Amino acid sequence: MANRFDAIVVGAGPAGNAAALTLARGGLDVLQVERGEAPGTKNVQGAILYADALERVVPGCRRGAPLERPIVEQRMWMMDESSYVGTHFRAPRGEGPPGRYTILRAPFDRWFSEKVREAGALLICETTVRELLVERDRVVGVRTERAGGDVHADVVVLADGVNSRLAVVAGLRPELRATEVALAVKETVFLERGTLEARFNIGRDEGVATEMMGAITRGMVGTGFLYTNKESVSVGVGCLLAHFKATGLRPYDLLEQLKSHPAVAPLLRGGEAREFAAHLLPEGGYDSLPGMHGDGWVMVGDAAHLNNAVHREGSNLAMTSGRLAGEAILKLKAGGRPMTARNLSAYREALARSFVIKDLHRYRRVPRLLENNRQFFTDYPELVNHAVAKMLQVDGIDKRTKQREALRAFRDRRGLGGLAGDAFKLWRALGSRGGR
Amino acid sequence: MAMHSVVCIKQVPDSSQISIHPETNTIMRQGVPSIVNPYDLHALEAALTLRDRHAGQVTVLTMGPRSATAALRRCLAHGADQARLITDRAFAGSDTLATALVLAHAVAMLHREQPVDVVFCGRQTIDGDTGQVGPGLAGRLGLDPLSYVVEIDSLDPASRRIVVRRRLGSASQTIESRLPCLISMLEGTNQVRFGSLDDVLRAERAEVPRWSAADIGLDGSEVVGLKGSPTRVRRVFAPDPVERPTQRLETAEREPADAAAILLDALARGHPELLAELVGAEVARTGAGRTGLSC
Amino acid sequence: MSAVAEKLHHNRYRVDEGRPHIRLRDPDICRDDCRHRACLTICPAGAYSLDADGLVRVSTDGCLECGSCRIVCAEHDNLDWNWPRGGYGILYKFG
Amino acid sequence: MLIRNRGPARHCAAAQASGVWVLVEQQHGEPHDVSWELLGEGRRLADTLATPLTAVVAGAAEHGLEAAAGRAVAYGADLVRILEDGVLRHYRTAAYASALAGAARAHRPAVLLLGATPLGRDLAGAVATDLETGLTADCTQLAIDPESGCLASTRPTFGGSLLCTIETRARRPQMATVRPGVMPRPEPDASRQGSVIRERVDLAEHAIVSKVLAHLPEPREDGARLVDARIVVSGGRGLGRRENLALVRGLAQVLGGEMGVSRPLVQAGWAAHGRQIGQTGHTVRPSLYIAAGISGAVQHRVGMENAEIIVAINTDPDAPIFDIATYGIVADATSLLPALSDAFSRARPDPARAGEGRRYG
Repeated sequence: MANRFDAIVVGAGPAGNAAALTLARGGLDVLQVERGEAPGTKNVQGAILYADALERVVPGCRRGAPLERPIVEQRMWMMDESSYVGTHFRAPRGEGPPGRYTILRAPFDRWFSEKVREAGALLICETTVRELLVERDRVVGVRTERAGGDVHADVVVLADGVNSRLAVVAGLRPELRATEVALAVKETVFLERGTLEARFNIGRDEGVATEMMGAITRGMVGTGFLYTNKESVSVGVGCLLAHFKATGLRPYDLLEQLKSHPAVAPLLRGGEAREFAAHLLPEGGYDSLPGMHGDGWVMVGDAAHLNNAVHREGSNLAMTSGRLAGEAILKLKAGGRPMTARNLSAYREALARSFVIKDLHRYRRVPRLLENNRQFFTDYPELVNHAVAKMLQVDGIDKRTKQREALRAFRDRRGLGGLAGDAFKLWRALGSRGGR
Repeated sequence: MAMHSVVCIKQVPDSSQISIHPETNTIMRQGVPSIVNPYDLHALEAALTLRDRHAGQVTVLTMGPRSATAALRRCLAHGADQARLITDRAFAGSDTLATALVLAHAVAMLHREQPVDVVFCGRQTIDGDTGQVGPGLAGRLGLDPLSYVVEIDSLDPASRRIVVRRRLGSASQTIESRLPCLISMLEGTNQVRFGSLDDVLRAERAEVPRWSAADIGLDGSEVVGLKGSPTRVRRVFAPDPVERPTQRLETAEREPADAAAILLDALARGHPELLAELVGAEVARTGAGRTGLSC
Repeated sequence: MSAVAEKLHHNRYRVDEGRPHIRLRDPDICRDDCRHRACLTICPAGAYSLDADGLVRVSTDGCLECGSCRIVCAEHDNLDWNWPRGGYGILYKFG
Repeated sequence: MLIRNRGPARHCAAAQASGVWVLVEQQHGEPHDVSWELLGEGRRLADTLATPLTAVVAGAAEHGLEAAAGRAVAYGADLVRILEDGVLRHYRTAAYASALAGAARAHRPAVLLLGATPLGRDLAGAVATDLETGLTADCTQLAIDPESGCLASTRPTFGGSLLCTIETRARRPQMATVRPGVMPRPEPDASRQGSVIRERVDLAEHAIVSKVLAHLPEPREDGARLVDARIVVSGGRGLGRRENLALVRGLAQVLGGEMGVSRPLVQAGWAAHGRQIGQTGHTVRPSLYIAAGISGAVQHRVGMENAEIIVAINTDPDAPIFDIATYGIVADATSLLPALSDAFSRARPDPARAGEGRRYG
């Protein structure tokens, strides 16, 4: 039985599922290959889902999908050793459906895969693709590890995650560098539902997302997070892999220190940690984007480094890229045109027109900025915490003197030039037009 | 002569992932996936090995909810040829005795489609049932029950003679029997094979027929489900923690021989009976004996 | 057993007995050429350790399949790094 | 292969049943220790129910069943029923199940206990099915429920993290199997009196399909002996060198116990997987567990924390193993192990009996 399909999708994460769903709905004969025991068993994320991107791929998803809690409060904490300065944005549920939900990736990916199966794609699990089949520089299929494991197709969609082994092994993209990825570790801590809702002051169907930065990453560039699920809390921290390598700090020690921070510990007290996970996140941004198409293949999601670290947006870029790749392939199929690199560039162009590349391009300087300016993770959180602490202390010192001292502290630490330089760098990376 | 083997399997929660919340003692079921009962995979491999030698067909059979189809597909992905799901609301709550009755009727139906030579089943399920599915099937269908089988030495389809080797704790037996028979494999004797790509594709494409109680001739006269089950769980509770007095022996800077002596003294004071047993001396027992070990 | 072992107890694994998916190509490179040995600290599962003879040992039983070791070892490219067989290795319950 | 109509109900109702039965498991004339432990437990249950305790001994003439019957009386049986027939020479599930179920149908015991050994588990499953009655396996506690008068059998469930109590309300006999070493063994009392009755076993050889071509006692592979061992000495990474494993084996032999290892040693190839104790190895419940050079990670603890007495030897005073050690010794195992072997050997009154096997099987 010659195994031949119109398209093969490698990987059943958000990107792979969005691509397979789009292709199957377009009437193509699709094979999706997942190496885990079931979709989701190999995928890790914070995890926040952007419902808008999913709605475009799976209309009406808010009803059926296993979503944990809609986010009604976003907290941003700048943390010192034992304190934090934070801003909390809380908006009661507006009329429109909530934009963001916390999710648990294992049940969510299983649900998403059910949609792909219902659309007619054939999903096989527990099957690892070892390499691409290439003939005369053209990808013609994949070789799985199973006996008689070769499968051919007109096009292969590479959605095999950040490590992107298939493309690296086939020489279609360079190996990742330690400055391009962040290593995040995470625990899922279970709490009795009432206790969780009381501690975060939320109702039954409300969630809180907390992003943290500062002393918790011990001077490394990185952030922490704390997301409320229905009966558990996802707590994690991630730093640039190059910084982990340079400092020799152990990831699980960093997580333990975060969990014991005075502002975090009371939220987790009495909780039962039932899973410890680790994952790499593409952090290189625009300048790390590899080639995403070629003769007989396209690359989507984390495999193509499509992750906007600044806004912690990964899954929406993944789903959008999967959908756009699917649509491009369907157009070529409808027109009877071959899956050549030139024809598949339509996918890359669609990406460029979408927010995906625009946002990445806008923040193209941020990765290098953060990598080389650790002060944003060390000096400023500390200075801000001290300044606010002093201002709030009623100790007979007049406010003007307090303000002068606070400013002097900033100046002593960074110097006038430094302060101006930092402000300019931030403006140029985040604020200026196009960030060229 | 092609052999037809039927392998009875069960979809069970992966009990190694079930944990109890330390404070509330409630059972935390989130994230506990369903798997094929590991004992049954040894039975499946034995059936596939038999098919390697004598050609024929391997059918996997299970009684359970609709979702148990997933377990059947995994067996097809290992290489089984076809699958049947026996599902009916009347079966809810069946214990192993009632389950054996339902499966016996299903095997009889399969036998009418294609004569069955060997029925394989796992010795028990990991949620520790009493392992009565095997004997129950054998009793209901008049099959010779061969349990704790390590290997099928030989099988002659013409004379219907089969020779197996089984291991019962400290004794190993070579047994000759007649087909049709029931075989339950000793766990750990084989490793289920990694299916080919065709196996996996076929498993995903396969249509898994479902049989109801009526389909297999169970018209409600036979008692199944909860009422057909003689045992009742009265209560489930957490074991009281084993309070164990812990004692650090002062052996700092002592020679090994002294440290050893200190341990023997401690045992002599704290657990004289155990010490006596260790040194093989007969110490007049005070009949106290050890209290039952709490789990 | 490093401190992380306690953390991995709750994870669900299916160990592919006898088929580790990550192997050291040449242990001598770790001992003689690699001065950094970042793998010993960077691995979130603590899979890399030094044995009595100063050789790096890797035990993939608790591997979380993140890929960090392969990237930080890029200098010597001394790791034969692969995914485990289908259905084996870490099986996340929540992810 | 048609569904055999099983005829009238094969179990009997609660009212018609009385008495506690215990199977004396024996193969080729050698009884298994668990039989005596169950007679001790059976005695307590029978006294609570104020009914006689009956031991059942099944086998062939050459197994010397009278000796086993005598010991059963010494261990508490009021009555011994001997099922003796050539057809029971070798253990065959169908033959033994038919004999035992037949006796139970004839005399209607209220409770029937078997050891949760491989033979006992296999036979209990077959008999309970034949009698269509309730069976609870691997029990850790047995009691009579005061209000219902039924046997309350408690066993681990959900992977051992919880216990559940199960009853067989309406049908008799109420069957249960119990693991060796769980119930205390009573003192044999040679002066006890008890009657012995020979039962007729109407079972023809031709009725039993399977024939035993060969029956050879076989040393049980590592795993089986380890799981039932009363004394276990285990080695961990703290031993440092593969050769030091011999020190662990040495002490195990002196104490007549079994050697275990922690996971890292199996990974390093120092010992076979069959010797591994812990989450992905065996679970043991010995009277004494000596942990030499084992840090005590939770993956190991779950395999041995139910040992009655734990001795931990480790150079690291903060090793987690000390939290559950009855006796903790901060020392280097490689020097202490030989000293312990000497100390225990010298303390033995009759050196010739060092390492004498504690039990059959």
